[in-house]
Amino acid sequence: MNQTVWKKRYSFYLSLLVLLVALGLLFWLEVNKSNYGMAVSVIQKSLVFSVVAVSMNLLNGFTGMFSLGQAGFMAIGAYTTAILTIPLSRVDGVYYMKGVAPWLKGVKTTLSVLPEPLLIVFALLIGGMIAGIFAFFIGIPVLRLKSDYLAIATLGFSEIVRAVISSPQLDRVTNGSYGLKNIPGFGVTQAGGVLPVGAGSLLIPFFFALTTIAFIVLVINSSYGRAFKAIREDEVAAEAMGINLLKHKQLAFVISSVITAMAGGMLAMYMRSIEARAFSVTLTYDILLIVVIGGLGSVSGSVLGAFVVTFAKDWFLRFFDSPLVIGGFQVPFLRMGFRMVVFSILLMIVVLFYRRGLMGSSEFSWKGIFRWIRRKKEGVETTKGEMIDYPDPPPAKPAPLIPDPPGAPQEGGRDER
Amino acid sequence: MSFVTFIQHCLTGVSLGGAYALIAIGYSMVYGILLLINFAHADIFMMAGYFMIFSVSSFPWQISIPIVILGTVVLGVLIEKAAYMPLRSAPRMSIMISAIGVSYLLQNLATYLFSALPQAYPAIPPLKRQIRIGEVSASLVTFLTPVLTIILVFLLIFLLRKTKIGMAMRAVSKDYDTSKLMGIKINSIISLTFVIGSALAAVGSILYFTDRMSVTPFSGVLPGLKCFVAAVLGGIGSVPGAVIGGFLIGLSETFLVALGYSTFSDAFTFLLLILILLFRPTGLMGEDLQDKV
Amino acid sequence: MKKQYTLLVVFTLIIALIAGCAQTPSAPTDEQPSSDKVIRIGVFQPVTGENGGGGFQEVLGIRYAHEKFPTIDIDGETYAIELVEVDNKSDKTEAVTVAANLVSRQVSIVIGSYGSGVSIAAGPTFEEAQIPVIAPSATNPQVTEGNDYYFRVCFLDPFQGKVMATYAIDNGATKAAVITQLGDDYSSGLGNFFLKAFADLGGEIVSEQQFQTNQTDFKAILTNIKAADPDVIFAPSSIATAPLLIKQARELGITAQIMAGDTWENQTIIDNAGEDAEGVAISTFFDENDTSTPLAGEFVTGFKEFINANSEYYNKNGGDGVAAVSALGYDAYLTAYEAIKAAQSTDSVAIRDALVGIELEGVTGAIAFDENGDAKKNMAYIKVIQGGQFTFDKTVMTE
Amino acid sequence: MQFGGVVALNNLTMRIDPGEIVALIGPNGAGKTTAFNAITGVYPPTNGFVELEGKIIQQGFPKGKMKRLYAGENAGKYTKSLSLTPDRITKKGVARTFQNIRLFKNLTVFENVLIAHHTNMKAGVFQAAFGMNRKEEEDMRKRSWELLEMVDLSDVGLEKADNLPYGKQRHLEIARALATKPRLLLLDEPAAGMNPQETQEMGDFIRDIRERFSLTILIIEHHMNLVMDISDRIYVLDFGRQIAEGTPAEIQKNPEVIAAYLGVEQ
Repeated sequence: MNQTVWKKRYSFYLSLLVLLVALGLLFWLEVNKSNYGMAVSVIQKSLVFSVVAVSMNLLNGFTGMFSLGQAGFMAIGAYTTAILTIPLSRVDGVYYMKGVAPWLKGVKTTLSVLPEPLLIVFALLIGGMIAGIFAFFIGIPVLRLKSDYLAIATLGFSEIVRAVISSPQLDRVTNGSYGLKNIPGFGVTQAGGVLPVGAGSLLIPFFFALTTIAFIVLVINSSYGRAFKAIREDEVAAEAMGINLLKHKQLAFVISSVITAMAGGMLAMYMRSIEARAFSVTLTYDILLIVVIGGLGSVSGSVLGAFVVTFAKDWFLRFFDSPLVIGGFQVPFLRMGFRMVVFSILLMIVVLFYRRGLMGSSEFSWKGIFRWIRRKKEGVETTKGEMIDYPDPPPAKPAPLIPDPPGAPQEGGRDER
Repeated sequence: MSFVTFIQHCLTGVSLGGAYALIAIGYSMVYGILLLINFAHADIFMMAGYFMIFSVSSFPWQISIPIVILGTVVLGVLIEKAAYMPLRSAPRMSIMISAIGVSYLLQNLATYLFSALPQAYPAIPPLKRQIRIGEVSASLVTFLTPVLTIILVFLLIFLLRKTKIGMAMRAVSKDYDTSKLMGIKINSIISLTFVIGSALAAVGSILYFTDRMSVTPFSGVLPGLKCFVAAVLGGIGSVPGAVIGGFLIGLSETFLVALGYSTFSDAFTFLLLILILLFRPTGLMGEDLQDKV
Repeated sequence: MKKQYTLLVVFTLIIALIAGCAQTPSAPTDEQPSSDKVIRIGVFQPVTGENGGGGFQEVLGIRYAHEKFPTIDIDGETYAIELVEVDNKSDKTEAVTVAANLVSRQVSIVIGSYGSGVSIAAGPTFEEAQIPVIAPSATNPQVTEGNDYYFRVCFLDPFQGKVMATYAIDNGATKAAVITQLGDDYSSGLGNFFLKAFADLGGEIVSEQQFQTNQTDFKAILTNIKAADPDVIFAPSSIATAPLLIKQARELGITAQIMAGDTWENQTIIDNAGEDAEGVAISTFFDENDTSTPLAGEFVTGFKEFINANSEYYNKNGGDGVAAVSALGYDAYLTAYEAIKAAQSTDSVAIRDALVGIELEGVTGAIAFDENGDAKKNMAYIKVIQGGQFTFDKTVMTE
Repeated sequence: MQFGGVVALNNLTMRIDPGEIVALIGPNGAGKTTAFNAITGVYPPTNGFVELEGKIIQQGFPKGKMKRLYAGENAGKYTKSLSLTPDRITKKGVARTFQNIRLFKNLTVFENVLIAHHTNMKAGVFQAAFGMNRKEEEDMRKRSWELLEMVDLSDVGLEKADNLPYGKQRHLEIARALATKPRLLLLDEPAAGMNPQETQEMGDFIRDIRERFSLTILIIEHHMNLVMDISDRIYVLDFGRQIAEGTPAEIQKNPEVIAAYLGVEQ
């Protein structure tokens, strides 16, 4: 008992320490980002993707629903954010072809009283809300059906969104085919402020990501989270336990979509200029790749996956795509597109042989790490990390000091055929 | 729109529908048996396109066609053995992810091997022959596609209804586990399903691409999605359903474009899907199956 | 068992990462900052992806220029000019990352990119880093609009649209149809400008059609166009879609002349579309047979030698023809060169200020920038495909 | 109760009084489980109704094809069909277990039970997420542990449900059902695949919980001696038809039953 408590406090301090270190690192990177532009932009991207991955995991990993609508919801978020945050002075330049719809201009003028940071947060929230509403209405017909219908329907939905956004009929709102630019980035954009232009370009997305992911984690650890898992494990039994399937699936779907949309808004801020084409099915697949490699049903896995995959894809493994000669020897295969081949093969390996991904369905926790290390010393096999912290047993009975990790799912398990 | 234009559109729509139907059957059959959306099917179809390009470069088209069909079938079965068979006992979701993985792999592989730029699809002389009926003009393939589709479908239905194998296949799709108990060799049946599906996809791709003259690594994606919708629309697991669905989608799409709503031609397809799911989840010709509690 | 796989996957990743770190420097485009006697010019181009072909032709122009002017004198000291080439893969998301990459490698000025989309995407990154960029062939107004650090040495889409409209009218066309690609700013933009110009010049737009990205079947829209029976079809679109459009149009028995913008000046279109491509007209920035200025003639001969000297260049260029974008690439480099000379410094801001007032004679005509940073150009070349060749037809001037 | 052409359950009329243990027996495929599904709303009845404490909870009337099949027989007797989804039924105090154990395999034993409390939770998702219902949550956890105590599973409370031995899994399933605070408990072959001694224990267990939670129990079981031992009354099904009803003693004597059932078994 006391040991558990002690461990808890212990890991709390550790996490705090790590957080501070991370912050310090980010701050340092930001101060001299002129030399580390690459690192900065890759980290930003990873942060955005980790949010999307986690929210996708909430559906696919925790509730056992297979949704492929991410790209669509991201598009909604991205466009809402972009439209609302493009500085009023730049608007006419952006809508250079058809001009901006007067009502929209009106809305923007009224909004322009808000200071930019507030405006951005507001825009993100609105984007999330719209996505949420859409999710709710799609959910009604689709969630009654088998999970794979959900997959194809959401996939369809994201295609529809793309088509609608780039349709000439919406030229004066979404600027149709011409895309949107001059979207404020993460950093402080008004020059002449106290801070230099571009300050916070890392810390701001970091906090966005932190809050959104924290929210999802809280939901997962709450009673509702347990209900989601129950549905994942066995719908019939869950229903027999009095869990209203439709309501809870709906809930998970909406939450996930809202967060995804907000991440989409962040992506828009990262890209600074967006077009409908960027939100194609491939985007969804890239995120799926992250989730699967990270481990279905593990939040920390998704975050880890987001960073590993993005770093590898956008930075370290770049050389895969350019012919490379070492000492007169032409390395074979290295040629445009090889990188993606490697990644898809990696995906297949994970799916076929190593279905648990990096983290399986277990979560990172100091306790886990320590046990892992200790076991390593003792040479005992064990899983990395362990389940979310244990429920405290009743004071009556002494709790087992360090219970075995109940995390790891065995083959099969999830939803029955 | 003038009568001629109307006819021209009908022609386009029907031939497009024919190609769709052939692909849709593949989805429908696989889903019927494995309850799996074979996302890779669209890319098998795409690969068939590339096979044609390469075989024609070294053989005359008469020989190439069988080669292409063979190659596609091999690819299809290979995928089944490599990516789906190991996951038989696994949860549905992993199989579906595996399917997506394969499609992702095939696309990237194609991009890597053949570059993202479109490759010109070889013109098969007799198929490309221009035919003019009054104002209406189109190449032979446009007329041929629907006809060929119908013929193939009838052959397939015959196979399913009249032969022992066909019976086995229908048994498996009705009740997987029981038919296993009945001593049906599940795996060979499944492989056979993939053989048929892929072969049809190959034929479909020849017709489709001859009409469109170029292949890119992504030219499978949209047709694929639409064909799955067609399969659902017709009632997943039912061959005639898939065909009807295929033609419906092909026609509706063409006419939407014709009426100037090209923006929404794709969107419409999926709207259709959601509507079906809402009002008749079992599709036009499918019957619903409840899983045992 | 599982354990092994864990190790396997983690291992592969780690190896990959290490390899990445280790290899990146030795990758061709990746020299680390070394001596201070070097000034870096970033080359921000798509060498792969949708616009890979054109992008590479542009790079060729730049490389040739670099070969001709490899060093520069800044207050007495001779600096070696070093090209830092990155590939934006004709992809917007990618573009942002590689732009950041260029910034972090301390280039003084950047040349790029082929394709307006990527240029627009990367614009803010460069602007924030206060590094000037010269776009050789990005014709979309948005590229330089509201960005003090983006310049361009080519004409703009509104101009190009007007040019093609004028050309059509001059050839006696009265009815035009326009096909544009949804979700593609270049295609839709140019299409619209043509639309306006053609109408202003008294022509009639009989049909407007759009198609989806990745769409390969244009029968339906072409059927509509056939019904409208136009004299010309203006179909600005990517190199990928061009041959399909052309062939399917002819298959439906459409005889109207097909016209497009600068992107279509690419051999692959002719290769794919075969004799159907005959008679297709395009507007472009430069023509190798127009040796009116000695500079141009000199460039053409020199460039041809440069191409023929290297088989890879020769193949990727599709022969030793001189693509307009190559000429523009050359001009862009020249402009950058002059600007550095004028600024007498490696400081990007100083160079930017020098660019504003720069004036020079390029192979594609005189170059001077207006307040937007766009080159003031008033002439375009029209080429028509004849006998499987892009052959010079005429030049068109407009105000 | 009817699936397509198959009539799975026909003319079953049962009445269960508070506090009773009633058994439902019959050869395989007699429609016992179907009866459970009809009661809990997994498949709403095609024709007929289920009444709980005077309130109708399931009610189907023939429509479409069925109407013809049921011509005459209380056709159009009901104006509308009513079928509560399983979760609603559970909320109304009817809990069940499953023939093929359906535990939440990858969750801990404790969580399995804890989930059952979710349905009576007041807090909305936000309150729950931000721990504004700490009191409620604590309470749920406490009660869950207490329940595990009672069915002495608390020592394996943090085990993964899937790792429990078969017998314990059966117990856990019942415990999980109990956690929903039912008044009527439906047990589907609780002793399936158990040896005589385990079966004995299961019998005691069932009696025990009946007392402690003052339950009414409807049980499907093949172990005759268990059935005869614990049940107050027995209904016998054969091919979806109800062929007998009565006390264990009566049933054992009933020739029809012996013919249809026991005869077959022994």
